[in-house]
Amino acid sequence: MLAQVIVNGILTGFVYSLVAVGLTLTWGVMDIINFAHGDFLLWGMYTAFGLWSVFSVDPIFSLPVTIVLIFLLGYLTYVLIIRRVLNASGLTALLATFGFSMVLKNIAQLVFTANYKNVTNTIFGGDTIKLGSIYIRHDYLAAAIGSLILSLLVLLFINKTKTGVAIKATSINRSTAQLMGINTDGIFAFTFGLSGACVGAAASLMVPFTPITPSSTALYSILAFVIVALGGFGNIKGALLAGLLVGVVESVGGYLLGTSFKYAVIFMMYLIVMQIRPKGLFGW
Amino acid sequence: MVKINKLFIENSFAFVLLALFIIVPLAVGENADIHNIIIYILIYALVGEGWNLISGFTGQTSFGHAAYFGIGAYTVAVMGNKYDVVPWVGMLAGMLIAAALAFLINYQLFRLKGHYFAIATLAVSEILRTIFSVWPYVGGGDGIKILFRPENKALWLAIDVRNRLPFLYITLALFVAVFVLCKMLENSKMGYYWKAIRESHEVAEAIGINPQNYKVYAMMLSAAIAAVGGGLYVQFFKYIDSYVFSLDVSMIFVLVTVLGGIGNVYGPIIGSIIYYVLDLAMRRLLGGTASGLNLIIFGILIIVVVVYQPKGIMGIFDDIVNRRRLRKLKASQATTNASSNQTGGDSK
Amino acid sequence: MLKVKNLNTGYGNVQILYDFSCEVKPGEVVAMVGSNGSGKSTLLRAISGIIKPFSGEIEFMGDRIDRMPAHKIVARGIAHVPEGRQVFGKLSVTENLMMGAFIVKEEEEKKIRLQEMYEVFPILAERSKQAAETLSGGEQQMLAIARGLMSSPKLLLIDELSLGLAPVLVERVFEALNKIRNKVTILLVEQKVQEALEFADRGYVIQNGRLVISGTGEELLKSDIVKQAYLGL
Amino acid sequence: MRNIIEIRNLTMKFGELIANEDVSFDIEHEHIVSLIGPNGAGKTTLFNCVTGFYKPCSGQVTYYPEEDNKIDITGQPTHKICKLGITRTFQIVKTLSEMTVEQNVMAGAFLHTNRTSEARELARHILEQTGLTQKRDELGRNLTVAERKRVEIARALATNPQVLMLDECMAGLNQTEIKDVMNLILKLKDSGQTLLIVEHIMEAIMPISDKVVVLSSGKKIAEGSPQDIANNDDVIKAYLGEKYHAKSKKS
Repeated sequence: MLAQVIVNGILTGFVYSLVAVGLTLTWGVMDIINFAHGDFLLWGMYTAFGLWSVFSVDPIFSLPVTIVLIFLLGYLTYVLIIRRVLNASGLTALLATFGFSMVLKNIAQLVFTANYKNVTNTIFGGDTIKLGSIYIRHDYLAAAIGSLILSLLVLLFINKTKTGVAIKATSINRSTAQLMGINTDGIFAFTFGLSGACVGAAASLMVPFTPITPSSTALYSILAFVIVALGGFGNIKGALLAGLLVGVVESVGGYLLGTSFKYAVIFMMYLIVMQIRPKGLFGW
Repeated sequence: MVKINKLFIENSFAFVLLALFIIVPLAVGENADIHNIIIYILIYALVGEGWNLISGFTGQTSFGHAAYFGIGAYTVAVMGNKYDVVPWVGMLAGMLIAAALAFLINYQLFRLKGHYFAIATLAVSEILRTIFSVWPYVGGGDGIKILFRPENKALWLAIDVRNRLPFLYITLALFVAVFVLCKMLENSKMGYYWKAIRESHEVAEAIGINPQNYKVYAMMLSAAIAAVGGGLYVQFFKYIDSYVFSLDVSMIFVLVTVLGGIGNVYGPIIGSIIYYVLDLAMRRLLGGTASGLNLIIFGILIIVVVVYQPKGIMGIFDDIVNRRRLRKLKASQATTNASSNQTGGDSK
Repeated sequence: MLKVKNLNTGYGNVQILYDFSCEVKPGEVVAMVGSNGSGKSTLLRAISGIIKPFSGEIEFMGDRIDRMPAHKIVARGIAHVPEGRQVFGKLSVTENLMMGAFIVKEEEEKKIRLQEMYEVFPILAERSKQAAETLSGGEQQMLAIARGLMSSPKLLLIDELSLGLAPVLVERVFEALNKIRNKVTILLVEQKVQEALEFADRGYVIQNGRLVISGTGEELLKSDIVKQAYLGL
Repeated sequence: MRNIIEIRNLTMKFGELIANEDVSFDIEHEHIVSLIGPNGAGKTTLFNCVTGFYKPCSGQVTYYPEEDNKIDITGQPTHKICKLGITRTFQIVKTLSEMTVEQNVMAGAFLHTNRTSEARELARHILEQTGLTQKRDELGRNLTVAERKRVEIARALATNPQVLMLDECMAGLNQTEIKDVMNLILKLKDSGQTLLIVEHIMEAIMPISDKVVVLSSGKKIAEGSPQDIANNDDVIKAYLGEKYHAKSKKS
């Protein structure tokens, strides 16, 4: 039974990782706390739901659409809002994203109402694989594998491509990056878009097994905050591993102490870990 | 006499505000809606002042002040309901418990810096939320409804629902007390030390400040103030559940303070006024229906305010004062040598 | 090559430079000397587009550049080695250099330049895989210069070459600069007046944001203003 | 003449990197002792060890606030060391940027008083002494580098230290400004202050120091009067360079 619980935790953990990788890009790299991150996820999920309910597109095929759309949402968030508060204190930007979060959430409520929406009968839905005594649902597995691949792609992108290294350089020293001929404004806009793309992808991967309502994604925001801090701000590898850890701790904690405690266990773990490593598990 | 005059002139802004808060509730007559709004403004401004001590003056951002707000609220509710304790005493107890909790938790947590600390404060309030949502003693998931017992005058202000004025003025008095305390602290050794820590940890240590201790002092005071706000809130709202520990609640204190001007004693009250007046205006204009259209516009307004005034509303005043000072400086340099320009206090 | 005409600029509403004009001709080494806070660095920041002029013109190779964003100015052939070195600490030496060549499109071209830099600054080749923050102050300064050269600039701006370096390292950095002076035009901002003017072809002296005197390095070293104010003679 | 600080066999490592190795020297009461050496020689690390920012791996720092009062300050927290009478400035100036010059200095002045008015009085006195009165109401972030360095010194002075430790307080200043700081340092010495100075600018250091200690690669390679140091072959090779040596001989 415990093995089953751990496997479940790992599978959710990979999805958490992807959401957190998106957040660590904007928070760690740009030092902007994006309170609308969870609402990006929400809109990704509603997009997938809309495509499924109107055009019967399976979420796995709407993945590219949500990636592109939420990339654009992130990009626009930067261009319309973040750019204008970039030089003010960090809390100012936070306030702006908080306002934007209100806007996104309430538009969603206006359009989709507060009722729970479910995407059913998906390609991977329902079926399970049996490995010994462990059952693995196809849709969970697909979400986990998809998330892992995408997280690794982002990691590779940041470390190996010219634009990726430019993102790192810009995060270290913006004005010097400008002197290298890097269009830092464009880099920031792209980073915000990339952050959106991560949650957009996570949204499509999650909808087969996650009911949607305007307030359902706030929790993912909070979990992503914790994961990003746990992994060390701006550390993509850290976010990936910390996401996995949080998934497992949540699952095991819930199993041992009851589901109402599963999040408390995560927060407790954060407090304890940070006493030992005050800059995160994998912080520089 | 001269001294008193100076007190009035230097703080004229505060006195104008105070006069407004005394007169407006009377002027609007028995308009319960406006009275309610004013009470909200004052409660959140009061907690905002507390949040400002630790996050504005001392520079340690807290995303978890709901923890202390909630403790204050639950203490008043539990003591009042179960043991018929007067809210005054309940609030005092709430302050002490909140301060003690702040000490116990934060002495350890202050090893963390910046965002790592902010997330830790969030973690603390989320843990409290879980505990309070399952703890039968505090009502568990059902929360606590403040009981009406007219024969028991213990819950003094919960009695008359129609007349909010006495409660409003008590809230105002408590806010003024907190405001004056914060203003005095700002100009004391404590305030200077807090700001030094905010600006540079290393400098603070190098000039003989123990940052750990002073941060804990700020947090304890801040927590106690938040608890007072919670105590007032629960008497006013008459119901409390574990939602009070959520990030949404913590964020209101952050919002009103940053909106008004962080690190400025006027920030929380100005921000709170703007926040609730906008909120009220939106609801009046668009109706409080479930559509949430008012919240959409409200969100846009927050963005607009922040984008155009990133230093908060008080930033506008600062700009005006600075510009006037510069002009004065230039003028005095033009006429005489700058030597005569030695007046002017350090009121900032 | 570079013409600055009646430049007024500063930060926010604080004006730093007043009505400043100067000129750099192709192939020259020009030194801007003056005390700290006199506006030398501000001039460089205005040229490279980090700050915008209040008024005045900056012309490079015949085109106005004073309203261009910084990254476009780099593409026109101006590289700026900022004050305090400002290497990307967490990136490796190679990555730092590659960032210097950010505007270069061809990968082959970049690799050739990288090799060139390693030849001019052998110490950087030794440390190519190390994170820049682990380099010593002198090595970081070399890296900053090499990074500036990676874009094959027509004009290299260097801010406070010797700041915070031990005397023996200042010598070494000047030696390194000597190796490249034939390849690129240099505008140098420096506090060490003696060394800078000995090294440069021409110099300008700035005081309180205003041009005081200009001339060849030798002339300036002999001038009374420079002797009194900066050399302490 | 008595010693006010004795550093004995101080060693500081960061992982593999040895920043200070077995360094010993004394700081004499009411003297100016200068610490020089190439970048990365471990000067700032040594500063940090003496002022408690780092806890040295081994060795001892002893402080004699009075003739027969001996305190072991090795690894004590910085704020405690400051209260005992040893204050430092920072190589990279750390002006409290959202506070005015006067508030910067007052923050230091509160060490020995709890009253705002007394702290202000003391701060104004020190502002006068350091020539900052004109800039009193300016915010820290609006100051030039030279002014920041001055505020740095004034703030440290406000804690009324017995020993003042200055970390590159002249880097980035012009000749005139350096002369001002040199005069200020000499004035402080005359008023009974003991100073430990880290600096690169030989022209400034040599004339005012009573003793010079040279570090290289974490080790002490020489100690002596400025004249001795200027002619010491090891020091020339590791730090000053032939050119400086030749130049200083000429003049």
